[in-house]
Amino acid sequence: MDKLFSEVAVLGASGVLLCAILLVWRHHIDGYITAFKWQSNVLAALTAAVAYFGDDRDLYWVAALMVAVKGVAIPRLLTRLAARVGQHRESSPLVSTAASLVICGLLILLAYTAARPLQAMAAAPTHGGIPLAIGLMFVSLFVIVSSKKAISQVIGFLMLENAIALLAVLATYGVPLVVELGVFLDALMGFLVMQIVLYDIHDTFNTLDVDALSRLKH
Amino acid sequence: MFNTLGVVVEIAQALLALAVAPLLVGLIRWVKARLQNRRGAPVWQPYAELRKLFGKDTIVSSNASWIFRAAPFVVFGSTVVVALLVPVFVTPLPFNQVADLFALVYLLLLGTFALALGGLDPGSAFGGMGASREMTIASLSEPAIALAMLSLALGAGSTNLGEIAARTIAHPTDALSPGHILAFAALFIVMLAETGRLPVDNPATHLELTMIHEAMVLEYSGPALALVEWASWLKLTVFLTLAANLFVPWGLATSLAAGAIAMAVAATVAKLVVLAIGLAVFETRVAKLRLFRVPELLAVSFVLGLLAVTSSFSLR
Amino acid sequence: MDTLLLWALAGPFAISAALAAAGVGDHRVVGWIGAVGRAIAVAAAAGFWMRAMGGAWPAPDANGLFRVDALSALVAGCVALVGAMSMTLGPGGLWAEGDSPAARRTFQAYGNLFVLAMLLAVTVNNVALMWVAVEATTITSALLVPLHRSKASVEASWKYLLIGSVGIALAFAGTVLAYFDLVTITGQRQAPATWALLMHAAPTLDPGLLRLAFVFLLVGYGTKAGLAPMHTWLPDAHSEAPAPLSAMMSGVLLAVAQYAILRWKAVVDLSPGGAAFTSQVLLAVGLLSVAVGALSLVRQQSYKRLLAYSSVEHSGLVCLGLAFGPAGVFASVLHMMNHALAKSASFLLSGRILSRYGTTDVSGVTGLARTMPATGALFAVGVLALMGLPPFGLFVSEFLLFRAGFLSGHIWETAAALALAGIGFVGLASHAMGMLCGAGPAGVEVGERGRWALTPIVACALALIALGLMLPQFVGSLIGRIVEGMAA
Amino acid sequence: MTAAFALPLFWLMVAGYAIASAGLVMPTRRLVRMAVAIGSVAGGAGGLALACLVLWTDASLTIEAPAVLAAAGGWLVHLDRLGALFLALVSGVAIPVGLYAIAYMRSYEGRYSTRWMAFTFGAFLLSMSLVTVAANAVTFLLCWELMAVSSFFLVVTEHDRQASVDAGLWYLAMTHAGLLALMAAFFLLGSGSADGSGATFAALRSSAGLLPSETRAAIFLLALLGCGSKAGMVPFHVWLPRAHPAAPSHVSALMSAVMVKLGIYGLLRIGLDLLGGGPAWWGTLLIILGAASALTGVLYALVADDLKELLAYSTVENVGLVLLGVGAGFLFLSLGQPEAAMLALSAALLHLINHAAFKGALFLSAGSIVHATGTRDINLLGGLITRMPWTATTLLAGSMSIAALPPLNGFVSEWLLFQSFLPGVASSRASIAGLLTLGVGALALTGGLAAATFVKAFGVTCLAIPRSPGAAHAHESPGPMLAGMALLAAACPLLALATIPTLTTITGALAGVAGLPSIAPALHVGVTLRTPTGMATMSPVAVAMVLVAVVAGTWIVLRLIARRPVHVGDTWGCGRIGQSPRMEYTSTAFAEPLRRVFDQLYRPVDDTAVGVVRPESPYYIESMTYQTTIHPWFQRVLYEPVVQGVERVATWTRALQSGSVNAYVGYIVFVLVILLAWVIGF
Repeated sequence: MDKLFSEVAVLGASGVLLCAILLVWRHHIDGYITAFKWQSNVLAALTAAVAYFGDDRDLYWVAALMVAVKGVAIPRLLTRLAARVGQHRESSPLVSTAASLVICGLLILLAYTAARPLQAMAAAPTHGGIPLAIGLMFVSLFVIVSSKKAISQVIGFLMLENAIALLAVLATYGVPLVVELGVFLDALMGFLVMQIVLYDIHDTFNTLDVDALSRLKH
Repeated sequence: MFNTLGVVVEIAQALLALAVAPLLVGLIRWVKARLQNRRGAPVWQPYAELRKLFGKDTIVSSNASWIFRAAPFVVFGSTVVVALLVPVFVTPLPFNQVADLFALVYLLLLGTFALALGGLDPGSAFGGMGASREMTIASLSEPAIALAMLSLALGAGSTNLGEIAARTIAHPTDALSPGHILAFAALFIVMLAETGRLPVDNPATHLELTMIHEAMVLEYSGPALALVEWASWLKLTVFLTLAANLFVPWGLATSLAAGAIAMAVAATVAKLVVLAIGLAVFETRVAKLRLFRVPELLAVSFVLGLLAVTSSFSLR
Repeated sequence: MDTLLLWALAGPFAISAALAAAGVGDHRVVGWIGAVGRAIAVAAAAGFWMRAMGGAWPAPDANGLFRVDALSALVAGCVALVGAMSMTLGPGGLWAEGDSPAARRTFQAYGNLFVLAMLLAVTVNNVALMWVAVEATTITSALLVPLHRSKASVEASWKYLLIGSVGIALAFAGTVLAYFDLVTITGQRQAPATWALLMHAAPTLDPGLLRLAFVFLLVGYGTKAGLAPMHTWLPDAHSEAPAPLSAMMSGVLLAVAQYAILRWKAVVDLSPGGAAFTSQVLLAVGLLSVAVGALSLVRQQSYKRLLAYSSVEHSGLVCLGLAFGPAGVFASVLHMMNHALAKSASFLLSGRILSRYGTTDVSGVTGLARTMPATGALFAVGVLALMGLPPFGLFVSEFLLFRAGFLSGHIWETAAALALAGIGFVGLASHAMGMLCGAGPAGVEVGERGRWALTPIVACALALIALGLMLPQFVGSLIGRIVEGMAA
Repeated sequence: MTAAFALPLFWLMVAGYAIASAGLVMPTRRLVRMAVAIGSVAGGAGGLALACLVLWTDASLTIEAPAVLAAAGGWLVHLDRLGALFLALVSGVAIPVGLYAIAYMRSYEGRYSTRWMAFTFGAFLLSMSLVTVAANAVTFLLCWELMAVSSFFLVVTEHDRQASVDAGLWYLAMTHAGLLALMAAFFLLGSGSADGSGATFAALRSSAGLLPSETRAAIFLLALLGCGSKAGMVPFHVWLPRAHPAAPSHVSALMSAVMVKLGIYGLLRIGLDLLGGGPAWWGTLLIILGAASALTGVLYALVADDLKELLAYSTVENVGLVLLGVGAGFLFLSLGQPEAAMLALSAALLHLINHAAFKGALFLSAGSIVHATGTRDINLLGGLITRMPWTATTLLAGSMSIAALPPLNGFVSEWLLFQSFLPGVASSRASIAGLLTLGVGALALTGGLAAATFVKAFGVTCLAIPRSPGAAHAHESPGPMLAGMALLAAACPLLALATIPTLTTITGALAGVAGLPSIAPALHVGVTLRTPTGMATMSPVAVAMVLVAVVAGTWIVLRLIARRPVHVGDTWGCGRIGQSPRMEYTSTAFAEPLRRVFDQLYRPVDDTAVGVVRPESPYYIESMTYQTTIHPWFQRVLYEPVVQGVERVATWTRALQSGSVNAYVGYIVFVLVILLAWVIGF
C-alpha cells in the first residue's frame, strides 16, 4: 500500500514538474495558461490521492478548492486578461528556450542537493516527491526572472504557489484546513489584485512588457 | 645677594647698559666708517642725537591712536627690563629668580609687537611694510633663539641667566665646548636679525625697498623717536652682553666685592668693545640679503641651534 | 477582559474599513468616528502592553487562535499607534484635503484593512496564519500605492506586488518545511503549529531541516522587512505611495516582518547549533542591508527614497542586533520601536512637503525652515532622530546595539556597521540640510498651514525624546520580557 | 558641611541653563534675550561655585538615576576634581558670554529665530557642563553628542547662507565620526570588565589594566580620533575653521574657548584616568600631532583674511600647544617620571584655561566688530580703535595674551610649556630628547608666528584708517556686550597674576590620576614659579610689576624732562598730500612675506591678470589684477580621496537598483541559492 502511495506521490509530483517544464518550452501566453491549468489539475489529483492514501478527509476539500480556483477560475481570468491586453507571445525572452531548459535542469539538480536533509527524515511515503517540489519552486522562480511580460510573471508566481502547495501536500499531507483556507483566500485575492494591477499597467503603459517598467531607479 | 644692595647693583648695571648703549653704537658706526675709508662721526654722536631728539617737538599723524604714542614706552620699558636680567658685570642677580632666558625672549617679543603696532597705526605703506617684515623676521628667529637657549640651559642645568653664567665661570672650559660654540653662532645670527643689522637689515639706509626697522619707525619724531632708537641700541647692547657674558663669562663678578666689580666692569667693557668691532667688521664684509633670503639665514641659525642641543646631550 | 481588548484593538479599524467599503467613508462625521475609534484602539494597545508585562495571554500551552505576549503587545502597540496616526492624517481622515472622494474611500477601506492585517499578524498564535496575515498586508497595501494614478506609482505597485508575493511565498515554503519537521517529530498530524508548541519542540527538531526552513523564512520575511538585496521593492513603493501609506509601510510593516524573523529565529536558536547559524546568516544579511541602505543615501535625489533607503539601513541594523545575543535582541526590539516612531513621522511630514513643493526632488526643496517652519523643524527632528542623534530614542538603541555587538565579540562586524552607519549619517544629513536651509524657491507659498495635523507628529517627537533620555521603566521591562521569552 | 551645597549648586546650574533654553517659549523677543542672559549667568555661577567647591574642598557630587535609561547603564553623574576643572572652565565662560548675548542676539532678531537660538544655546551650555560630570559611558556619550547637536544648530543659525550650511555639514560629519570612534573606544574598554554593560568609569578604570595591550592601543587611538576631532586636532581640524566663523560670535567664543577643550578632557579622561597612560609611543604620537596642529593652525591663521577664521585657526594652534603638553605628560609618565609628567600636564591645562580667557575675549571682540561693521574681512576693516575704543582694547588684550606677551597669561602658560619640555630633553633617551627638542622648536616657531598673526589681527583691524564704509561708520557696541568682553579681557592679566593659585588648583585636580603623584608637588616658592627639577624660576607677578613700573617710570620721566608740544599732521606720503586707505597695508599684504616663505606648505594659487592695456604699447598697462587663494590641502589630500571613494562605491550601489523587476527577483533567487549552499555546507 505504502509503496503504491509512494509511487503515486512521486508520479504526481513529476507530473506537476513536467507541466512547468512544458511551460518553459512554450512561447505563447495561451500555452502558459494551459500548462498552468494542467499543472493545477494534476496537483489537485495528487492531493486527492494523498487524501485517499493518507486517509485525510480535509484534503478532499483542498483538492476540490484547487480545481475550482486554480484549475478553472484563475485560468479563465487569465485567458480573459490575455485577450483584453492582446499579449499572446512571450516575445524574445531574456534567455533562449534551449538555455532555459538547461538551466531548469540544473536548478532541479540543486533542489535535489538542497533537499538532502529532508530526505534523511523520509518517514512518510510521499517524501520522495519533496525534491521535485523544491525543484518546481526554482523553475517557477526562473520563469519569473526570465519573463519579459508581466502576465507571464504572474503565471510564474502562480506556479510558485503550486510548488509550495505541492510541498505542503507531500511533506505534511497539507497544513491544517483553517490555514489552507486562508492560503487559498490569499492566493485568490492576491491574483485578483495582480490582475487589477496588470490592467492598470496596460492602461497606463499600453503594454505589459516589463521593460517599460524601469523608470524607477537608484 | 638678594638684599637691597643686590637690587641696587642690579639697577646700576641696567643703567650702565643703558648709558653705554649709544656709545657702543657710536663705536660700531665709527669703526664701519673707518673701514669704509670715511672719517665717520665721533663715537659719542648718538648721545648728541638723543639730546637733539628729546628737545624736539613731536608730530603725530592724524590717523594715529594712543597705540602709536604708547608703543615707544612699551618698547623702551621692555628692553630695560631685559637689561635688568642680563648679567652685565655681576652674577647672579635677584631678578634672575623672577625671569629667565625664555622670559627674556618673550620680553623682547613684547617690544617688537608694540613697535609693529606703532608702525601700522599711522596707516602709511612704509609702516605696514616695516611691521610686516619685522614680524616675519622676528617670528622666524624664535625657534633658533629657543634652541640656542635650550642648549645653554642644558649645559647649565638651568634656564636662569645668572646660573648659566655662574656655571660657565665654575667650569671655564665649558665655554669652548662644541655645544657652546654652536649655540653662540646660532645666537649671533639671531642677534643680527633681531637687532636689524646687516645682512638682514641696514640700519643706515632709508631705501624703501630694503628697510625694515627704519620703515616701521618712519612716523616717529622727537622724544618718541629717541626712545625707540635708544631701545634698539639697548637691545643691541643686551644681545652683545648676552653673547659676552653667557658664553664667555670670564671675569664676571660673583660677589659684590668692590675689586671684583671693578674688574668685571673692565672685562665686560673690553668684551663689548671687541664684539662691537667684530660686528662692525662683519657688517662691512657682508652685503645685505634680499628679504626672501633671510629665512634661509635663519634656517641656518636654527640648524646650528639644533646641533648645539644635540651635542649638548650627546656629550653629556 | 483580554478578548474585549482584542476587539477594541481591531474593531475600530474593521469598522472604518467596512464603512469606507460601504461608501459612507467620505463624511466628516465618519472621519471623527474613525478618529475616536482609533484612539480607542491605541488605548487598547496600551492595555495589552500593561497586560503583557504580567505574562502572555493566554497561557503558553493553550491552542487559541490568538496569543499575546510581550513581543506581540509591543509590535501591536506600534502598529496601532502608527496606523491610527497615518489613517487619521491620510486621505479621508480628519485633516487631509485635496483627494478625490473615491481616493479617500479607497484609502480608508484598504488602509484600515492593511492595519488590521498587521495587527492580526502579530497577535495570531499559529505560524501559518501569521503568514496568511503577512501576505494579506501585501495585497491590501499594493492597491494603495497607485492611489494617485501615475506611471511611476503603477510601476512601483507592480514591483511591490510581485517581489513581495514571491518573497512571501518563499516564507510559506519555509513555514511548511518547519511544520513538516514538527509533524514528523511529534508524529501528530494536523498539529496546530503554535509558537509555544514550536518553541517547546525546537530542541528535538532536526537541526538541518530547521536551518533550511530558516533560510526560506529569512529570505521570505526579509523581503518584507526590506533586507538587502531583497529590498528592491522598498524604495520604489515607499517613494510612490501616498505619504501615510509610506509611513505605515516603513514604520510598522517592516517591524511586522522583523517580528516574524525574530519569532522564527527564537525557534531555530533552540535547536543544537542553531543560534550560531542564525546569527551568522543575520550578520551577513544585516551588514549587507546596512551597507546598501547607507551607501544609497549618499547620492540620492528624492527625499522619499532617502527615507526609504534609511529604512533599509535601519532594518539591517535591527537584523544585525538579532545576531548579537540577548542584549542585541533587546537593542533590536527597542530600535524597531524607535524607528517606527521616527520613520512614520518623517514620512508623514514628507507628504506635507510634497504637497507644498510639488516635487520629490531633494534639489527642488530648499528653505524648508523658512517656508514651513513647524514642518521643517519637525522634519529636522525626524531626520536627526533617524541619524541616531540624541536626545532621541534611536541614539540609545544604536548605542545598545553596537555595544551588544562589541561585547558579544563581533568587533569587526560591528565596527564595519559603525562605519557604514557613519556614511549613511552624512548622506542623510547633507540632503536634509540642503532641504531645510537656504531660501525657498520662487512660487512656493510661505507659512504653515494646518498646524493641528502636526499634533500627532509632535507627540511622536516627544515620545522619541522620552525614549532617548529616559527609556521609561515600562518599555525597558517589557522588552526585557521579550528577551526572556526568546530564551524560553 | 560644604558637601551639602554640592547638590543644590548642581541643580542651580541645571535650572539656570534650563531658563536659558526656556527662551523658546518666551512671549517677547526681549524676554527671550533676558532669559538667555539670566539663565546663563545663573547657571554659570552655579556651575562655577560647584566646581570650586569640589576643587577646593573635599566635597564631591554623585547623582545616580539607574532606573532612567536603565538598559544602557542609567544616568550617572559624578564630579571629581578633573571634571570640576573643566566644569569651572565651562561655567566661567558661560557668564560673560551670557551677558554678551543679551545685546548680541538682538542683531539676529527678525532675521532668524532667536527663540530657537536661545533653546539650543541653553542646551549647549547644559550638555557641555554635563559632559564634565558624566561618570559612565552612556551618560558621557549622550551628553557629548547632545553638545554636538546643539552647537550644530547654533552653527547653522544663518541657515540661508551656503557657507554656514557647508560648515554645519562638515561639523556634523566630523563630530559624528568622532562619536562613533568614542563609542567603539568605550565598548572596547567595557569588554574587559565582567559586566561591560554597566560601564561606569570606576568599573572601567579598574578593569582597563587587564586589557591586552593591542586593545588598549586600539582604545587610545579611537579616543584620539574621537576627542581629537572634537578638539580640532590636525588632521581632524577641517571642520573648525568653517564652523567657528559661521556660528554667531558668542557661540564661536564658547566653541573655541570651551567646547574644543572638552576634547582634551575626553583624552585625559580616557587616556589618562581610565587607561592609566600607556607606552611611550602614545605620548610621542600626541607630541607629533600637537606640533602639527600648532604649526598648521598658526600658519593658516596668519594668512586668513576673515577675522573669525583667523581666530578659529588660532584655536587649532592653541589646541596643538595643549596637546604638546599633554603628550609630554603621557611620555614622561611612561618613562617613570611622574613629577615631570605633572609639570607638563599642568602647563597644558594652565594654557587651556588661559586660552579660554583670551580666545573668549577675542571672539567676543570679533563679534562686536562684525556687529558694528557687518564684515569679518580684515581687509575691509581698519581704524576701529577710534570708533570702538573698548572693543579695540579687549581685542588688544586678547591679542597680546595669545601672542604670549608678558605680563599677560598666555606668556605664563607658554613659558611653563617650554619648561615642561626641558626635563625630558635633559634626562631621556636620545630619540626622546630629539623629539622634545623639535617640540621646543615647534613651540617657539608657533609663538613667533602667533605674534605676527595677532599684530595683523589687531593692527590691521583696529589701527590706521578704515578701508570700507562699514568700518568708517562703525559704532561702539552696547553695554552688555562690552561687559562680557571686558570680563574675559580682564581675566587675561588677572589669571597671570593668579597663576600660583590656578596652578595649585590644577595640580590638585591632577593629583592621583593614573600614575601622577597623589600629593601634588609644589610648583612654586612663594609667588615664584619653580619647576620640580629646579631648572627654572619665574614670577609672573614680579615681571608684571617691574614691567609696569619701568614703562610708567619712563613715561613720568619723559613728561618731566621733555615737555615739548605735540603737533598733529598728515602721515608722511613721500610728498604726496592726502593719504587714502588704498595706500595702507592690508591683511593680505601683511601676511605676504610669510606666505612666500611657507609657499611650499600653502601651495597657493596665484593668478595675475592684465586688465586693460593701452593701445599705444603692450607695456602701457592701465590696470592689473592680482589674486591669490589658498586652499588648505588637508582637505584635498586626506578627505577628498575618502569622499570620492565613498561616492564611487555609492555609485556602484546605485546600479543595484537598476529598475528591472527581473533583476530584482533574480537577487532573491541568488540569495536563496547562496544561503541554501551555505546550509548544505554547514
